[in-house]
Amino acid sequence: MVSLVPKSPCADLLPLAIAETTVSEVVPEAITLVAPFKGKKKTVSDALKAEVGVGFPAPGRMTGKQDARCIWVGPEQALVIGPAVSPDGAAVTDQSDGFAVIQITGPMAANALARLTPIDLRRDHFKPGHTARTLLNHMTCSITRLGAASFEILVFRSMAKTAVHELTEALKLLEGRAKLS
Amino acid sequence: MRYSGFQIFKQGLTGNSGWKPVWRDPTPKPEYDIIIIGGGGHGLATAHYLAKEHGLTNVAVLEKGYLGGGNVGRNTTIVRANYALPGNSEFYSHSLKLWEGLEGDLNYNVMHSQRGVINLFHSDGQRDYAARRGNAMINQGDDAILLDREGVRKHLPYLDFDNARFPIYGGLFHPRGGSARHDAVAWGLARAADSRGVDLIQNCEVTGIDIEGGRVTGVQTTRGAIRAKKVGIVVAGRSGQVAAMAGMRLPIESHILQAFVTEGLKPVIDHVVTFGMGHFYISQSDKGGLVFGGDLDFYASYAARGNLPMAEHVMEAAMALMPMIGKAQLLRSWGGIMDMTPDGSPIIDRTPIEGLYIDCGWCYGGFKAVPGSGFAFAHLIAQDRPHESATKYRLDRFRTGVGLMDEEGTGSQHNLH
Amino acid sequence: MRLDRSGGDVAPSLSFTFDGETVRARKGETVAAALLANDIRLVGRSFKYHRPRGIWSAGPEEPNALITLGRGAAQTPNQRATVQEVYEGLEVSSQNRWPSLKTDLLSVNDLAAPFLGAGFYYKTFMWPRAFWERVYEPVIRRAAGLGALSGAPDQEPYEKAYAHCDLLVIGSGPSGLMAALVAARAGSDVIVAEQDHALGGRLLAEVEEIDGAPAADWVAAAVAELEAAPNVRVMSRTTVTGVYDQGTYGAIERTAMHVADPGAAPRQTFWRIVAKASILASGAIERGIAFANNDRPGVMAAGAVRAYANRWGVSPGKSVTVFANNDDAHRTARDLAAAGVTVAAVIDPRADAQAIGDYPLFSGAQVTGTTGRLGLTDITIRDASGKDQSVWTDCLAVSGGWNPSVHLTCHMNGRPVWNEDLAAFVPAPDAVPGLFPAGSADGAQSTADCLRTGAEAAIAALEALGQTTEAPALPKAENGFTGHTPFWLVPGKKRAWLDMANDVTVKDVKLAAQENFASVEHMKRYTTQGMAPDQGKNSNVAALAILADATGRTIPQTGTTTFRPPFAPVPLSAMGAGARGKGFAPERFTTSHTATEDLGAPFVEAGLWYRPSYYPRAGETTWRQSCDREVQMVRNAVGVADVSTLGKIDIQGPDAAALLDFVYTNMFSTLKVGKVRYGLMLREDGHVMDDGTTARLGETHYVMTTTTAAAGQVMQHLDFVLQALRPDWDVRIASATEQWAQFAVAGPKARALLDVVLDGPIDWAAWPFMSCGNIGVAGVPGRLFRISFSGEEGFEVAVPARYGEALYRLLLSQASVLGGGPYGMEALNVLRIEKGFITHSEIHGRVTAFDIGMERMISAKKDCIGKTMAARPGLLDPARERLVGLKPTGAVKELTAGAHLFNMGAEAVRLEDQGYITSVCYSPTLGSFLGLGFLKSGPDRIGETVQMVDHLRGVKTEVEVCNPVFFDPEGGRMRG
Amino acid sequence: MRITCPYCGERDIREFTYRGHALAIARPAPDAGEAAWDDYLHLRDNPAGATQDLWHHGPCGAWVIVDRDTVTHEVAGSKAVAEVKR
Repeated sequence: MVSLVPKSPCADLLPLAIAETTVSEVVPEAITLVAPFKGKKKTVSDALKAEVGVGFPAPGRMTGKQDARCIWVGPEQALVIGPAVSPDGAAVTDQSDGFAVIQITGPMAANALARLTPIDLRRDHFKPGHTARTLLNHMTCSITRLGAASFEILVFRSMAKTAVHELTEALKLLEGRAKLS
Repeated sequence: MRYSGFQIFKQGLTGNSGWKPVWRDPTPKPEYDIIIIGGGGHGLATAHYLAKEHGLTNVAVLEKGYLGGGNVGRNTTIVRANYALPGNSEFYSHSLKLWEGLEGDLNYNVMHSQRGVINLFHSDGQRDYAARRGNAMINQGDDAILLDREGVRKHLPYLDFDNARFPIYGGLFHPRGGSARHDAVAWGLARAADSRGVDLIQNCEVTGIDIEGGRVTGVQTTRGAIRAKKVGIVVAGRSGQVAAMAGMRLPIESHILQAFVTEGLKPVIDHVVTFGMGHFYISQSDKGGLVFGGDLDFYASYAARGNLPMAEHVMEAAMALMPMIGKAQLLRSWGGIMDMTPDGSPIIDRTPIEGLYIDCGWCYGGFKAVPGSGFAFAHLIAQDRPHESATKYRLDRFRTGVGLMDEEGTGSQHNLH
Repeated sequence: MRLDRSGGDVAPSLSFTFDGETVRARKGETVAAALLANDIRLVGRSFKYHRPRGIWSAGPEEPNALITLGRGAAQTPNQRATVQEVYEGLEVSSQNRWPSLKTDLLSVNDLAAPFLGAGFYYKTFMWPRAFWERVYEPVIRRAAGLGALSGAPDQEPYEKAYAHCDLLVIGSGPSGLMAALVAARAGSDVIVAEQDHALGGRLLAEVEEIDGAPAADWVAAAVAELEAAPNVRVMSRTTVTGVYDQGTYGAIERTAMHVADPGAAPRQTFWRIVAKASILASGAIERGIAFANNDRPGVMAAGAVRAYANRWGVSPGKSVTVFANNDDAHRTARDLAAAGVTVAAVIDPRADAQAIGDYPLFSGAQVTGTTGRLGLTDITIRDASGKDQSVWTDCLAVSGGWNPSVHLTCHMNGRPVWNEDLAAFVPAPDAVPGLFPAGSADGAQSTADCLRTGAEAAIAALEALGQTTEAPALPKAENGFTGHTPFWLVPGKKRAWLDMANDVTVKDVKLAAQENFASVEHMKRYTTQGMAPDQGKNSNVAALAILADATGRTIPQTGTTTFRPPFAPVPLSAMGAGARGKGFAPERFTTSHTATEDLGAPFVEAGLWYRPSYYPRAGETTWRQSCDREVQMVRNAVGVADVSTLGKIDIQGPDAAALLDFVYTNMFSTLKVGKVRYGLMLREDGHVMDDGTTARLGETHYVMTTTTAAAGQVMQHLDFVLQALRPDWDVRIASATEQWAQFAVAGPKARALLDVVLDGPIDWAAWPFMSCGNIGVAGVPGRLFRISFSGEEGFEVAVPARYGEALYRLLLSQASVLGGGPYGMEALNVLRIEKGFITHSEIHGRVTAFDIGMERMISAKKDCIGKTMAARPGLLDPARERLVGLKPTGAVKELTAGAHLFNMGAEAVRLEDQGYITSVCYSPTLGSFLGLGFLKSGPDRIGETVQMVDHLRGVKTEVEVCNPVFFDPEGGRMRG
Repeated sequence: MRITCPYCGERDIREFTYRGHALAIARPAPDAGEAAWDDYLHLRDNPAGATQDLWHHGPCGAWVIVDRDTVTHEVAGSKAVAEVKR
């Protein structure tokens, strides 16, 4: 019996570090898209709390922590990142392999993202726990602020290489800029 | 006054004091045989051909601003006849023939330059469609050459052939295509129409269309009421408003198209080049500016100015296709108001109101159509039947589904053409 | 020449070259300052007449001193010498001259000027017709243009970035600094954008005191405060170039244009700044006066002369004269005299003008002419009594007053308003929502006014943002030098320049009026005034005044042309940063990409995806050989293809079936669980949008497959239907395209291959054609669909994408044992044409279900998107071009896609056109070329012979019209 | 231009795609007749001034009705289509 060897979306691409800023891949246990059916949001939120301890988030928000978190990704849609979930009352779609999950952390993280995303990343506008569906240059993505200088970016798996390229280029230019006298 | 090199020499020796006004500033008469609403390229061309082809000179062109102030004065000046579908094919072919005689016809140098248009393609599928289109052009009696990658390289060695995101497979070359000086077209037509007796009335905005018993009788304007036996509406992006004066709703949504020009540069681009994957087209003007554009801004607007994302997209397409122009500097950008139809093709037709005619829906292809549209619209107004080059530009085709001309194949959403 | 100033001036420490000659310069200087310091006045040649030109201004509005930087691929044309900072080793070249700047052959144009007036080219070059493209135009093109591109790709780094703030302050002169200070102290989030490398604006160029100390001290303190404030971001070398809707601003930062070795830093950065409010403190631009030969090197803007003297310690001349209609310009004489420069004369047309220092003043006088071939040597002064006298001078400082920099207020169609007192246009109120003009941009005349209006604008802006701020104590500052009388031109017969950049003279504007190009837009377009690199910043108002005079109207009656973005030129490489090469669009890779690369397969672009074209094997020299082999491999053994790029949409919910019935023409509510059905999707206008198979995985769970090209469009369409048309339905949709790696396994040995790979044993009887279900794939939970796009017994096997590469490699290794292997897009295309299966080559957006013979798939039992409009009479005309199969029967056995069809014996012209070919292939299975195409009344003409003509490729043949399903029309192979 | 997505807040228009006039949400009945369908798909008031149009916020998937002025580009407000149609 043969067995299939898994490969993560950024396996050949990450981690990397430029200008004291690191870009790394996170491979969660599972990513599950949870979309409550009509009138079932509360039920689903309760079920999620029971299953993994995080409630269904409000638009633009993340609930939970690193090991089990739930990020809003669209009207009536959230991704549970962590253990697999299957709450009743929701359309549940396994997306564990659908996204590249990239974290960027360090002094240039916010500046690098400000090269690529049109959203307002200022600290008091986009706080830890805030999340946004937006663009990473020409790609749709999800960006979540994890900490003062740490962000998590989700892009479609097939675009992992482009996403890493964009982040790398942004960081290199920032590094070059920092070296100007 | 006839223009020529000799005239320039003569006037130059006498202090250039002998040059005459290019057009009069007539006071509107109480009545005309024909009123053309709109003094843009198409309106002026209609007036010119009414006078020249049909001997109708008791004609007024009413322009709310200045002559040639609409899209004829803000476009990327491309002239071509390279359409795939019947209806468009014969129309643009006829228009190009008129272009080829326009300078002699008008005694005005509109700088029509047949420098060749090359439409690039980037996949086998695009090549096949380019071939279908090119064959349609030859079926129509126009010219087309299918270039492979090396053929394109010979003409356009400066394109990115090595590392392009969408590699160049080849191009459809239309040698008779080219460009012209846009303002000169309007001025030359205006001068010619004026010289035959047409009244060109500027700063005269039409505020109402008079209809009695289902028949048009004249117009209300900011300079008073003017009676007319026939009225033609040729107002491009403003078609919706003017048609509404006659109680009509049109299959048109007005959108913004931006265009761009760089500072003057020594010659680098000889042809008109279009980049299918990037919705980008470029040529270099005789003054040296690179003139280029892209897609619509995509939302309904009358603002005649664009937004940044599309401008950036156009610059990105430029850098992707021909990175050698990176150090050129954008000098000016502007926006025109495009009268978009559900199939991307125009309308030259009668309306349900007797004596009222409409010429609209040129989307962003109106410049090259200027003489053809004027010729066909003049014919329609004068003879009350369509010219053979424009029989398919029917107002009711969307309702009936007969003879749709959706060159892009994007369907009945106005902004997608 | 350099002035010998006490204080901080350092000796020139670096050198650069100008047309190959070494020039010594100080760090921080502009090229213009350094050239003037070295007594170089001749910098370029004019656009049309190739007149010698020097430096007019000290800022980005410079019309004359355009230079080229660098060489080779780094060659950068049309840079302003008045903006570019010097650095060690900088190479500067002059432009638009041949063979040299001093001896330019095309300066012969200047002699022919009487024949080259405004618009002369519209009146000639018409005969003989063919000469335009061949003779006249090439000559004109070569003569036109300014600098030259190198022709090499621009490979230097550039970037684009976003910034957000509460208040954007545009400009950092006294009003900008004051506004920024007020907002910063109020705790507002502020960005200050300044085009110069140093903040301070005119305060850097004037000798003034603020609060009893040199203005520069106040500037330094203000800058220090702003730079220290955590809520302020100072962006120097950054010019705001455009104003867009809802507080969006474009800006260009010359990030690393001032350093010799920029390394990896972006040369320039294009910013998109989003601000809740902004202060327009962009200052004013000095205007000239039109008089005979006022364009010579050495004739300069008076304020610029002060800037060179006061800021850089450079005098543009040894003997300076001033010609001005205002008090402000008298400061030029005062400052230069104080610096020890000879001031030969101040000529002021105002009879009551007063001197403010020790210099010879000619009040009520005018400058009527200049001399000096390559640079100014003398001017002629006509004094109040009408007597002419010549004065030796190498620098004439000219001022006709100041024009507020209203440009940005025009970007949203605002029309500036004529202010008679100022004799200038000022911003229209509320021209841009949220933009508050201040300082001289709003017509303020003195430093004191600038400081006051800057503070007021900031307070107003903050109030608009809901923040109340106390008015600050204003610093005490200069409040004089405001007297002026409008004065546009000195009458005369010789040419007097208005638009130096485009060589437009007073005569040209008058000629335009004479020829009735009386609208200001007509004048501009006819003369080209205002269309040069400075976009009329220096000349618009004067030209307008002259046009108004020539047409007997006032300036407000005459109106203005408008300013449009960008305010300052932006390199395409900055605004298009990141798009070179592969950066133009995201790249999408399948999980099998690496394995496919390992096999040497060339890739083709499919939308944003890359898919393999074919898999060459040893001995194969053409793609056709590989393709033929792959087709036969699928027909005789088994082939494997990655089909993951097709869109997969997960559809769940009680109303999932209703949604599918509504978006597809055919029924899906009747589909049984565990089954797959082909569906046809229309646009609402009745034309085909897409097609694909949809599987029912559970009672309320479907997975829809779209074509690769239409995946995004279909997803958006479903979103639209659910949100906008049927929000009552309880359905949730999700794109699952990326979750699954999916492979087609097709051929007589498909089962044999799957037997090895799937967790078995498999009861194949339970997997009839068009069935689907969950299944273990090498120990991993996967899905199996029995569907076929090849006409063979076929399956698609899907696993979570992390296993995609491993499964692909496994399938290939096991396939090879069975005589099978991978097949690419070319073979896939042949297989589907043999079967008459359509792709977007056929459903190209203009075809209906009727056209492709699928009208019966539009269910009569229900409504669906597109059904009503598909029934329009024009879309059901039997004579429409409809899908047929085509086979060559003539002497030429080839078909070409894009060829047109004609009846036998008909001429190949439009009126005879019967249709066209959309897809062709060589079928190794049937040993013939096959084609799919659209033919008028096609299905009624099966068996007929028509001609195919491809003019472009020179192919002409006879073809037989046949059923589009060429191979196994009964479908027995597929059903197994 | 910036548009407010009812879920995500104010965003750059580069995140949106435009569909056309908001009348697109009022699909006629299948038997509404030729004129009603012609109105729905083709004919437009095309106002120079206040209009309502439909935009799709691609990143989050929401369809949004935007009150907008076609002359000034002023955006007066926006709401989720799903809310309007509820």
